[in-house]
Amino acid sequence: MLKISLDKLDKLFEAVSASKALYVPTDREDGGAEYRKYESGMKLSSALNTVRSAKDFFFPQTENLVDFKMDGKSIEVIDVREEAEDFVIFGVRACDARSFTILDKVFLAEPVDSYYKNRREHGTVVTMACTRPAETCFCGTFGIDAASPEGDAACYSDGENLFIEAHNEKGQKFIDSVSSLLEEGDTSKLEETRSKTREILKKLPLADLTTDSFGGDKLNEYFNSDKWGVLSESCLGCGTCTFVCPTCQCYDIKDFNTGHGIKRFRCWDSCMYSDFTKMAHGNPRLTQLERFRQRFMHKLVYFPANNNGEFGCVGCGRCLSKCPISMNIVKVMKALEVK
Amino acid sequence: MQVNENKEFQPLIVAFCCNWCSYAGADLAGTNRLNYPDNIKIIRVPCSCRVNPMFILRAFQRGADGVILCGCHPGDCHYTSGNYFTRRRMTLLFSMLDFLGIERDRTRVEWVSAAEGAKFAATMNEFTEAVKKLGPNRRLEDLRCRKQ
Amino acid sequence: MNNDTLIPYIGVVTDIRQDTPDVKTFRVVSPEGGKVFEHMPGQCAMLSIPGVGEAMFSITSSPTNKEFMEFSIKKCGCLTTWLHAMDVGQQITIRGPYGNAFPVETELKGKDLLFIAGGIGLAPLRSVINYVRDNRANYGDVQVIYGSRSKDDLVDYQEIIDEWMADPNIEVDLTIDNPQDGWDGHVGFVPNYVKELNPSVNKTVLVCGPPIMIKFTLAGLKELGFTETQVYTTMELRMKCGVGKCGRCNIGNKYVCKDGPVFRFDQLGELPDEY
Amino acid sequence: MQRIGVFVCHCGTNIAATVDVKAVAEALGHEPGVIVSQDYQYMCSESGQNLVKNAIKEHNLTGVVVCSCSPRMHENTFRKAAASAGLNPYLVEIANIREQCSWIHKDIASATEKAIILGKAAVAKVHLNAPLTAGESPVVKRALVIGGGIAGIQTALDIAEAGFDVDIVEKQPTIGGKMAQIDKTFPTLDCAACILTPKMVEASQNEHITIHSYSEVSDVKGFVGNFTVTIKKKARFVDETKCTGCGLCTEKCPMNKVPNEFNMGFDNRSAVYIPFAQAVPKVATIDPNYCMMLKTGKCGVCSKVCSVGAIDYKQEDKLIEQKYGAIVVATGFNPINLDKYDEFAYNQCPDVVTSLELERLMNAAGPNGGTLLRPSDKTHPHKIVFVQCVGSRCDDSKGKPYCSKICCMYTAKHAMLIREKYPDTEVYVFYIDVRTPGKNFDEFYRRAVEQYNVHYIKGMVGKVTPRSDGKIDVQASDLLANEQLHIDADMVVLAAAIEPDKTARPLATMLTTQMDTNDFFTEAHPKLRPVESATAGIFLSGACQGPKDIPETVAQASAAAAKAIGLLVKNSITCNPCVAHSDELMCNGCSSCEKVCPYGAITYIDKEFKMPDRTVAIRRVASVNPAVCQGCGACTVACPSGAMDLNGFSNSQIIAEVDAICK
Amino acid sequence: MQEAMINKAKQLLADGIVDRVIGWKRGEFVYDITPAIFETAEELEKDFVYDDFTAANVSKYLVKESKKEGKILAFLKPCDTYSFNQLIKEHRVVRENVYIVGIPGGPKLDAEKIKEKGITGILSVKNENYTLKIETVYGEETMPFYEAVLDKCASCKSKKHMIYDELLGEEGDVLDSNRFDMVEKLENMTAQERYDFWREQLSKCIRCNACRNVCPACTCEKCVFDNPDSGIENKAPADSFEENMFHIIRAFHVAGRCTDCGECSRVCPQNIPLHLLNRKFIKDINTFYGEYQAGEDTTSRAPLNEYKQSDCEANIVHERGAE
Repeated sequence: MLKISLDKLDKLFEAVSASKALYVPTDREDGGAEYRKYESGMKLSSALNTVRSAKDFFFPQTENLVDFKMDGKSIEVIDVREEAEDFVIFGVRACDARSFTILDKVFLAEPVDSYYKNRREHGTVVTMACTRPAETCFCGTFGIDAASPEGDAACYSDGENLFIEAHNEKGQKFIDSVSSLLEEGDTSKLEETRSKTREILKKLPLADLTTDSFGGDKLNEYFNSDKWGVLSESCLGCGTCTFVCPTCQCYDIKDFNTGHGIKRFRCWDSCMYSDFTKMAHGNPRLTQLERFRQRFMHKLVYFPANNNGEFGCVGCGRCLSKCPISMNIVKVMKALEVK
Repeated sequence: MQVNENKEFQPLIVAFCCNWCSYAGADLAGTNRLNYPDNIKIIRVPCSCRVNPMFILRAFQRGADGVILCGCHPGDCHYTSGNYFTRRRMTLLFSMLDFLGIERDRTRVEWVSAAEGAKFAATMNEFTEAVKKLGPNRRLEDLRCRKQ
Repeated sequence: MNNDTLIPYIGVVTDIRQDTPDVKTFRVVSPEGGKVFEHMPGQCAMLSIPGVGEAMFSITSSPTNKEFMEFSIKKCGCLTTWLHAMDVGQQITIRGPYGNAFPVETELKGKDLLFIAGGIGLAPLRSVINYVRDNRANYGDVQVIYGSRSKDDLVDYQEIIDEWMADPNIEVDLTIDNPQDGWDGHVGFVPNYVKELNPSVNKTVLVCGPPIMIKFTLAGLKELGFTETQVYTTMELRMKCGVGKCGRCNIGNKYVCKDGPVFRFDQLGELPDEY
Repeated sequence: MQRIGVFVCHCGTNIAATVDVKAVAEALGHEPGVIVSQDYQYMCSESGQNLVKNAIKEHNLTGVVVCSCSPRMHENTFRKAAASAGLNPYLVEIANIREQCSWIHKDIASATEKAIILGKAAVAKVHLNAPLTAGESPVVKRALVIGGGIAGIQTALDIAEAGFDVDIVEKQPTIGGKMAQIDKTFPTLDCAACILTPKMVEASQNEHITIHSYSEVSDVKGFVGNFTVTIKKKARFVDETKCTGCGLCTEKCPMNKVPNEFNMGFDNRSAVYIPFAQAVPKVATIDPNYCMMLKTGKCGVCSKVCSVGAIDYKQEDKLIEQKYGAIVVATGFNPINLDKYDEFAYNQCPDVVTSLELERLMNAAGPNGGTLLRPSDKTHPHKIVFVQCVGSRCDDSKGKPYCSKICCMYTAKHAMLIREKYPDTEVYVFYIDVRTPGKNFDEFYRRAVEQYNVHYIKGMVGKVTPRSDGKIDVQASDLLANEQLHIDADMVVLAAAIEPDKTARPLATMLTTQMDTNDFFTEAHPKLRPVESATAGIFLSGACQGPKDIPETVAQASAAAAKAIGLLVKNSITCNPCVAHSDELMCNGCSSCEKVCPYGAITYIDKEFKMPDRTVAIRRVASVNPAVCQGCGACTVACPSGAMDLNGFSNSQIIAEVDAICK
Repeated sequence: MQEAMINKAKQLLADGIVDRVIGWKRGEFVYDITPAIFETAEELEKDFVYDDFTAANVSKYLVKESKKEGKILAFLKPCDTYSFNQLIKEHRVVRENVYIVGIPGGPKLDAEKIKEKGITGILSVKNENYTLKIETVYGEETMPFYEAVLDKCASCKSKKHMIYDELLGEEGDVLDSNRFDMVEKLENMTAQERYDFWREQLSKCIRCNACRNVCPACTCEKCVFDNPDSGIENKAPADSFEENMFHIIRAFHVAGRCTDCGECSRVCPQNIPLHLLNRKFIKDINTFYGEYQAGEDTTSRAPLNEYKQSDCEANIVHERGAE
């Protein structure tokens, strides 16, 4: 496999960022990590993952869809779409990498979402295998191997060198573009690291969690479960879980009057919000119970029902550490589970 | 906000005036033909205490460079106590804006009675000058609303 | 870049008809004339006034109408109030068609049809009824049972009188909730009227109206011997995208905007009771 | 979607000279929802109003914007016009392009641009205007007049004449006020008492008038048409219903060395007293500060001599609560305190007196029976110096900035009367200006100068020094002759400035009416509504509004009465519909709004709500009494949830204006 | 303490004094503790937890819970009692339906702070003489207790309970806290520095509304930011202005009502120091209008709902220091 010494990583970044935008996870002053556009001198974060997921790159929190100009009785529609520029996201973890295939199932299904597709086509996802998974990780539950991430190209570190391999043409192109910096390397130490990581993964507290009792055919078992009341009673109805979630993709479309035109934009929305399904004459999800249920039913039942058994969760663990009241999908799964 | 390369910066200033004192003071300034800059655009409110901080922020969002609030002198409120509440609210709001690094000279409260047409005009002249010196409001604007 | 379904077309309102005190029917064409797009009976479109709002409305005109589309809209919120205040010539934005349609070319073909509507619920069925009238040979008996609060609340009353009731090939039964001067027709609620009329159980039923009416009508039909597989209805939930992506109009794993709005009752029965 | 009409007024050239009105009409015509946009010479004229009315009918308008003068001027005019054309009057908005645009700007281009922006703001606002219906509130057919001087008496008589009950509250034991103390009136020189006392008697005898003498207003609640006033009847220790006013008690009272305030302290009265012979009500009052019985429990002479047993030492202050539809303030004036005027030796020398004191000294019912004698030695003064503007037209903090208006004329009157009665007395008047605008006023003044040879000297009196020989040295400058004068006067009369009565300020607070910095009540409009206060249902009569002479006072008193009658004849009044209202669904019941409401218009009720999960919950929610709310909007900002909003000035309306201005 | 609380709760349930108990429920890990309602002794035995990680303020739940039938037992830390008092003042809770047991408060621990040290795979955390012994899948780690204390506890204002029916443990005192230090530090910066600081912080906001939804002062039936009719409704930080608007207005709405419980900053997934905005208002109110701490009592008027004729003029802000 091709490799580059870890201490030459900045050379790699320099080379990539010279021709296109490169985003790498970096540490913030307050401790959290976030993706930033690479600039010289920037250090790769040592954190396991970023606070916000990587979904922003393809499905940003807000984006302008279309502009309108109103004049008297007439309306002018202005298509504001522009061809995106090529970019590379480096260091995406296995869980987030899988989230893109989940988002693809939504946005690339007919009718294709051109906004998403545009970014997706121009973005190259370079993943990074995990070596120090956290207690909140449960990607294994969804069949994700943290030591072998998906993505256009994947990177693995053995502590000294970074190994890189392409998974598809886009990834190969990326490798080709920096090939001068890479050399063929010995992967024996890497294999050792990876098997160590896999050992750790097995020891994680959530390693035993399985999806066996969930899936598209479990609608009736779970929808009417009496557990929802207790599970949802402390839910604040905020959108933290949905906004840090790499697979949550619900959105709202709103108009903003700038004073000299209307901007129609879409923004992330949360099924946890009370007005998510509110209509002029009623709301099918009246209390937090229904809204809470919707989120987990969607990930564990509805999504697999519509997508050949694929779950709407990748086990990244963000909601586990960020929920203000520490209620999360793991607790829900464990409580509901009918073995 | 209007910027023209050849012209000096002309700030947009929103003035909230209470109906009983300051709006009447503004009328008196007009009756007496006391000039003040056309940068000032007045919005009539029944009492200065009607002005919600959200109106002020909204004005800044939409491109105002300064916001001034005028009401009856303390003790002379048509509604007895409205301007006392205004005073507390605005003191705290302005202090907060200052805390966030928004130039504090973009905001002001002045008490102008119905008889103080001259004071109204002078205040507006002075405030316009002060805002002019600060230049366009950049720290609390909404880029979406900026004129192309 | 290809057109995206989220970017709407312009529609021009060329005619506005006051149907009832709170329902108006709007005729919409493209600025160049003609229909903005083709649709099948039961499908919907997203209408919007930029800056005011966007919402899903059933297309009430029949696809057989080649000149224009019509929407019967009840005034109930911000957008609809705005639409009701429009003048002819106003442009709106329109995108669609969205959702499935009544299976007029498949399951319904050759069947005896019974349409049951209450109030504004006639709007989605009108499209089917006129489609069926225009392709009369393809269908068996056609019966329409339509009721409203009062005579004034009957949507498209003029068309019902002038065209449907004049059409010897369909049977139209009207009812209103309470007696009223100038009304010598039937008085009573739709579900009861259906039972009174005792339609043949061979018919395939298309029902639309307020939830409570649908509920009782369905129960009545079952009493008469109808099965759920014979009855179709159309649903309405809050929608934003119209294409099953924004994530809010789902009933279980079905999206009303994409998998609906037309459902057969046996299909609905498999879904959670969350609508 | 709204159908809005825009009407741009030229106001002759007042607007059209600096604002391109055609361009304004043209620009506003392109605003969303604007169906018609026109300009006209004078929109407020009848034909202008007809233009508006016709457009409303023709175009079926749902909103009207008039770009014209200040809404304080013609908002009502156009609202009425709209109403007569069938449009709800509150769907009219005014863009002030005269006072706040054309009159203050010179550049046509920029003034026009600003006028367009102001017009756009009004259009944006009117989009969100809701038709408002003014509520009705019943009118209590009874008026309260606060103050029983000539102003109060005249107002009360006029209101009573119209057939309405009216109460007079007078803090003194008798009505009559300052006029009762005056000797003669200018410019006719007829006797004040002769013209006042019949009115006092008339007031006391009028079946519609109730006089609460020796009483004060202690609380006012409510609003126009429906005030609830608490009147404190101070204990006078005499049963008014029994006392015949025979005066025996006043004669027998052993405590008879009480300075007589009616005669400005020049003589004495007893502790039980009737202020003056013609007092109304003619009832004795015991002065608790001097009465031995009340102070020590020993005496009781008056009680013994009273044949009708009217004396009641146990009497206490009594609170009366009464409802009124209208309140007229007639609290009058007082001469200012001259303690600070050391240069005039007012406190050092008894022969330096104020004009009002001079009135008593010259009055036939006064301390000297009408003979003018020096207070110090009861000798006849031969040289009298009048000093004008003592405390009036002062820039310093000692005095008042305004002209007291009556001094010039009463001084001329005094000078003339003295010269008439005592031709051997020389009279000097030092003045800054002599102001005589009034019917027969200047003729009167000229008679004093020409016919009575009063020495009018334009100049300031610098210092008044009492001399050991009893004379008073008056140092003054003659500005016309440009020389310093020394006059050895026998008496000096100071024309003290007049100021509102001290009770006016707390009263204004109770009434929630406005006052100016000098404590004069502020009229609703200085030109057009001079006898109304800005607070509905409160009217102003007499000198409480500003310095006035008697005819002016009486005129204003009658005018105030007419306004009050205009209110009282209505069975109900339409309330200002621009009041706060609370959206119960959003209200938290937190009480913030209640705390900032100056009118107590907000109360809380526990209301049942159907919760989203179909349960019923009882929630505490705010409820605004629209008749009490005055529409200040303090509550709307105190409310964190935005449940509280203000009709006519709603959050969304103001935001729309902000947006339009910043567009 | 946990034992004593469980016993107290069991006893009160058994005596029929309360019908329910609101407390905290054990999670998957040592730190992911969820506020929960317990109805039986068994539930309490099984899941009730009170330890160094039970930081959540349960007062806000009482808005809803106290309106239900029956009485609920609430264990309130000193800081929580301020919040509860303020809710009483604003008529948001039914006092009679709540049985309050005052319990000793923090300092509580912040799992994020442990993770910041690079400690991951946490299996257990033990406090041994103010040194945390942390067992992880990667071996045992240690760190000083105080370095893992929640920010809100590090600047604790009071260990005294403002309201309770019963007290477990010793009553503490109102502390002479250093809570305004950071506010002061910011005040002493230049306007540009302050602007840069807040822009950096607020630009992280993802408008998840966690700060608002957890805030015991934000109990509006409908928040203005959720109300399309309010004119300022917004769902996402579409422009930097929207974050400013949201956080300024939110801070203003709770000004004079905020009890400084620090929950807003604790729950912020982006670690924005939102409590500084609230503290700025508290500090200003103290300076301009006299010391006032919301939640100390249930009767005093909030500073923004009263006035003095002698209040300072708004230009005091402009006269303060140089830009």
